[in-house]
Amino acid sequence: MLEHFPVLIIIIPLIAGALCALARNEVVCWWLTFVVTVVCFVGAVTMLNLVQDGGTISYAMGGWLPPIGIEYRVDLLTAYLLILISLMAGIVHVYGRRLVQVEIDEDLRGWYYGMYLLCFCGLMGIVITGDAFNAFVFMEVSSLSMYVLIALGRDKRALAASFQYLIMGTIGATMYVIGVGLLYIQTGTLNMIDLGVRLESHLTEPTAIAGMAFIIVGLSLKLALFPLHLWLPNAYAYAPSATTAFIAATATKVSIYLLARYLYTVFGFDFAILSTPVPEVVLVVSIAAMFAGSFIAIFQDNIKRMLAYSSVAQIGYITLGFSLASIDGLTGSLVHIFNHAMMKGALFMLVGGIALQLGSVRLKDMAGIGREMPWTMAGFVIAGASMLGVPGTVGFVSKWYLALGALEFGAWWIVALLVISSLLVLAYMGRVVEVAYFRPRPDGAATLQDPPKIMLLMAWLLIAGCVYFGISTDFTLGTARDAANALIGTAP
Amino acid sequence: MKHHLILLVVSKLLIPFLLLFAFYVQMHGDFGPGGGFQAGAIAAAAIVLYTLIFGRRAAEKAVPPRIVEAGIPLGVLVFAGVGVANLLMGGNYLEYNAFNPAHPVEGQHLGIILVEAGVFITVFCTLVTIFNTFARRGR
Amino acid sequence: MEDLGFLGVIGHINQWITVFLIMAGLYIIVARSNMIKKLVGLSIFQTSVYLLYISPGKIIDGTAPILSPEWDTYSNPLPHVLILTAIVVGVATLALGLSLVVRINEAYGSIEEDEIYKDDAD
Amino acid sequence: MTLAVIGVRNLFGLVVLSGAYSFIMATLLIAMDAVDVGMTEAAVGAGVSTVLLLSALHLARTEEAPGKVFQPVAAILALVTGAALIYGTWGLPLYGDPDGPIHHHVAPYYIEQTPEEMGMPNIVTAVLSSYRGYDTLGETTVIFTAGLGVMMLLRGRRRDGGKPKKGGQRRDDDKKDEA
Repeated sequence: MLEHFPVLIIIIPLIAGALCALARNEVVCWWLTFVVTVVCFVGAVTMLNLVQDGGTISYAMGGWLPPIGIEYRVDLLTAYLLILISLMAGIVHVYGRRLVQVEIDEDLRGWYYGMYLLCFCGLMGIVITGDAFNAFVFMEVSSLSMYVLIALGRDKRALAASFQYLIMGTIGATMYVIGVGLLYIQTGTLNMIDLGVRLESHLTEPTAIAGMAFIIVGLSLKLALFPLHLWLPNAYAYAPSATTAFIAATATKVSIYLLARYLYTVFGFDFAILSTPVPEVVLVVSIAAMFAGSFIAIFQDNIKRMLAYSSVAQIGYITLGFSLASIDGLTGSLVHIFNHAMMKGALFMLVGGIALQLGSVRLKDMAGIGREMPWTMAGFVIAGASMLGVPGTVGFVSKWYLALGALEFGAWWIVALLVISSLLVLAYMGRVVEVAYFRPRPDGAATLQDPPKIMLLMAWLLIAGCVYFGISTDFTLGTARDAANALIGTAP
Repeated sequence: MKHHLILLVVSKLLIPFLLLFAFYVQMHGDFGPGGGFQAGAIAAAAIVLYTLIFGRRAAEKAVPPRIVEAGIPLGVLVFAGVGVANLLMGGNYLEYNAFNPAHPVEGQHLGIILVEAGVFITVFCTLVTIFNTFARRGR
Repeated sequence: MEDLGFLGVIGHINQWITVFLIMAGLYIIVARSNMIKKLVGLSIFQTSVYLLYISPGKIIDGTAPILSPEWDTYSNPLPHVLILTAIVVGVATLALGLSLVVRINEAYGSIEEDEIYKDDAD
Repeated sequence: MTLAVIGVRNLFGLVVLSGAYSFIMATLLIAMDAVDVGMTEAAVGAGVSTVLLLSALHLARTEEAPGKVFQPVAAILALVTGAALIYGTWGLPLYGDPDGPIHHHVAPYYIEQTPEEMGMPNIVTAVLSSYRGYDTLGETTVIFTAGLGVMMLLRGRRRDGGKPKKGGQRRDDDKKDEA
């Protein structure tokens, strides 16, 4: 059975999603989803072990060998992301039960979990596939379910946000398909590895370059790289809180993964990074994202929107590492994918708890809640410190490696910019802390409590992760470093 | 819904043939153009036509929405189930040869027919359900 | 209109059509504020991809990829398969987009993006 | 045709035009030997999409609000994309050329092996259901997702005061709405 793991961890959520749609019973669906996420997490960890021991796993779908059929390909980076996605899906799922009961209509809850599973399945499918077109199909599975999950928000603005995301997401996916089409016309294959091999002699031809441009732009739309981020803030802000926590931690990460896959595996490090203007463009855009995102975040009154803009900035950090053309820089990026998912996941989960208890996520309503919701706000402070990059937290680890990469790149000014942008993080995180701890509760306001224990527990699990992986970096940093080595090393 | 005689007669003639044609497209997919998806779309068109002319009540009696709704995940389950069956029979996922290792071609045939049936069920049910949902929202 | 001269002209005509459709579709999506029109633009944008994929698969003197004894040259079947999938994805997106439009219309009483954002700002 | 889509203000006219557009597209696809695709495009683009658009129009307004006729930003964006694509397709083989790379890798395998391995003449079906059957599973899942999504979006309680469809009681605390 072990050799079928790659397909099983995609197919089990898919089948479970269909079963949820049939069952419609909230309790049944909840437990089913819970079991599925646990199974997938265990499967993902097993696969990481297998890959570490025996090298890349290739699974031929339908028994047709790769260029003919569709291939599932698990290497270090893939397993690393599979673990991240299934871990976040499981934690957010356990956390979200109470929120779903509050935010989703009763007769839709079973379907909500079905949708959640489909989204999970789509995201995992994008990561694990070794076929360019198959990635598109699963991208659509995850996107369509995400549009629905977002549109279920109670605020009517969730609908408009979801529509905007649908339009921009579909443009992005279509651009991606155009790019894949151009590469396919040039090479006659859709398998990523085969594409990489066959493109080698065509790389300087216009078709390959245009194909690369379309793929990069399309994926940038999906991953909300700075000027193309317009869909993200509204989608995060108005989606149901449990949805926000899940997609903020996983969705953009998957597109980032795919981008890395194309830049390093298909086009190759030597070409994409060393001999095209891609890194320069990405560098400029990433720095713009870091500053614009953080800067806009400072002026947000809605905390979810603030964190969403902060995500735009953090995505900038991740793509920055791609442009630094060094193993340290890429390691920083990959490690930050994991770290940012934990920090942002924790923050959105805590904000979901605040929304549940306070009934609002506006900063002005949060005055003085620090004393009434001690665990929530303490978690907020720790995760915020991690965003800032305080030593001993995961945020520090990623920034340290990005800085090392920048030094290797020979650019002191990037390090300086990293520090300055961290100050912006201090500004918006500090604002929340200041309001929550140092302003008095308005007179006559009802006393608040921390959200239910299970929600806190799940959020604190991630916060503990933020600290643990900030000190013991074996798993995250080690895997990321090996993956970065493999990406740059195997480049044709 | 008003009852126009011509519409009623023409549609009564047309709808069985549409369904028959859908069935033909489904089964003939191995030889000519067509397959589960196209057949599902055509069959759904027949039901939509029926709904438009005879009204929603009659259509819901002929094609109960509950069953149609259940069909949406069912088709996916059939498709995915074929893959799981292949796994259990010792093949890779969706490796239809595993159905009949002695005669791979037979296995492929069986697999393709089952899979196309799954596609048909999902597509047909989804399209009918989407139409019904839109129609019901209008009330 | 743009396809009248198609059959007689050999060369890059297929790509010109594709490019034109992509530009038109993108223009509609970005320039128009009406949501239904945006969705139609989106499907035009997606249709252009069909041509991009299918047209290079064609071989002059070839026939449809259905085996028969009289022919020995067939067009490339793989793009056909991919585009079948893409069409299905397109219609799924359209259905979902339209149901969002319906909900938006109920919630805001409008399907013009400009008016909706104005409404939100209040 | 497409230009008319940009111009027309009445959405009903728009739907009719897009249906006609799909039929032309289907003809074009069949002219390029893609019979399966052409058939699907005719059934889906002209059939299903039109019905869906009409049912949505039935529930929404049919006139587009007047707006600016020409949007420079959109035009520039479209032109840049078009230019990139022209650049990308410039060096490609001419239309119908049998020497293009896509005819020499992977595709010949399907054409040659299908009779042996599948025993059926329609290669498209063989590739669709078996060689790339997993894509089709994904495609079916996309349809399923869309169907489920439409039901979730349109079956819930109506926010404009309508009755909930099923016995689900209306929630009285709308404290979250403010968020």
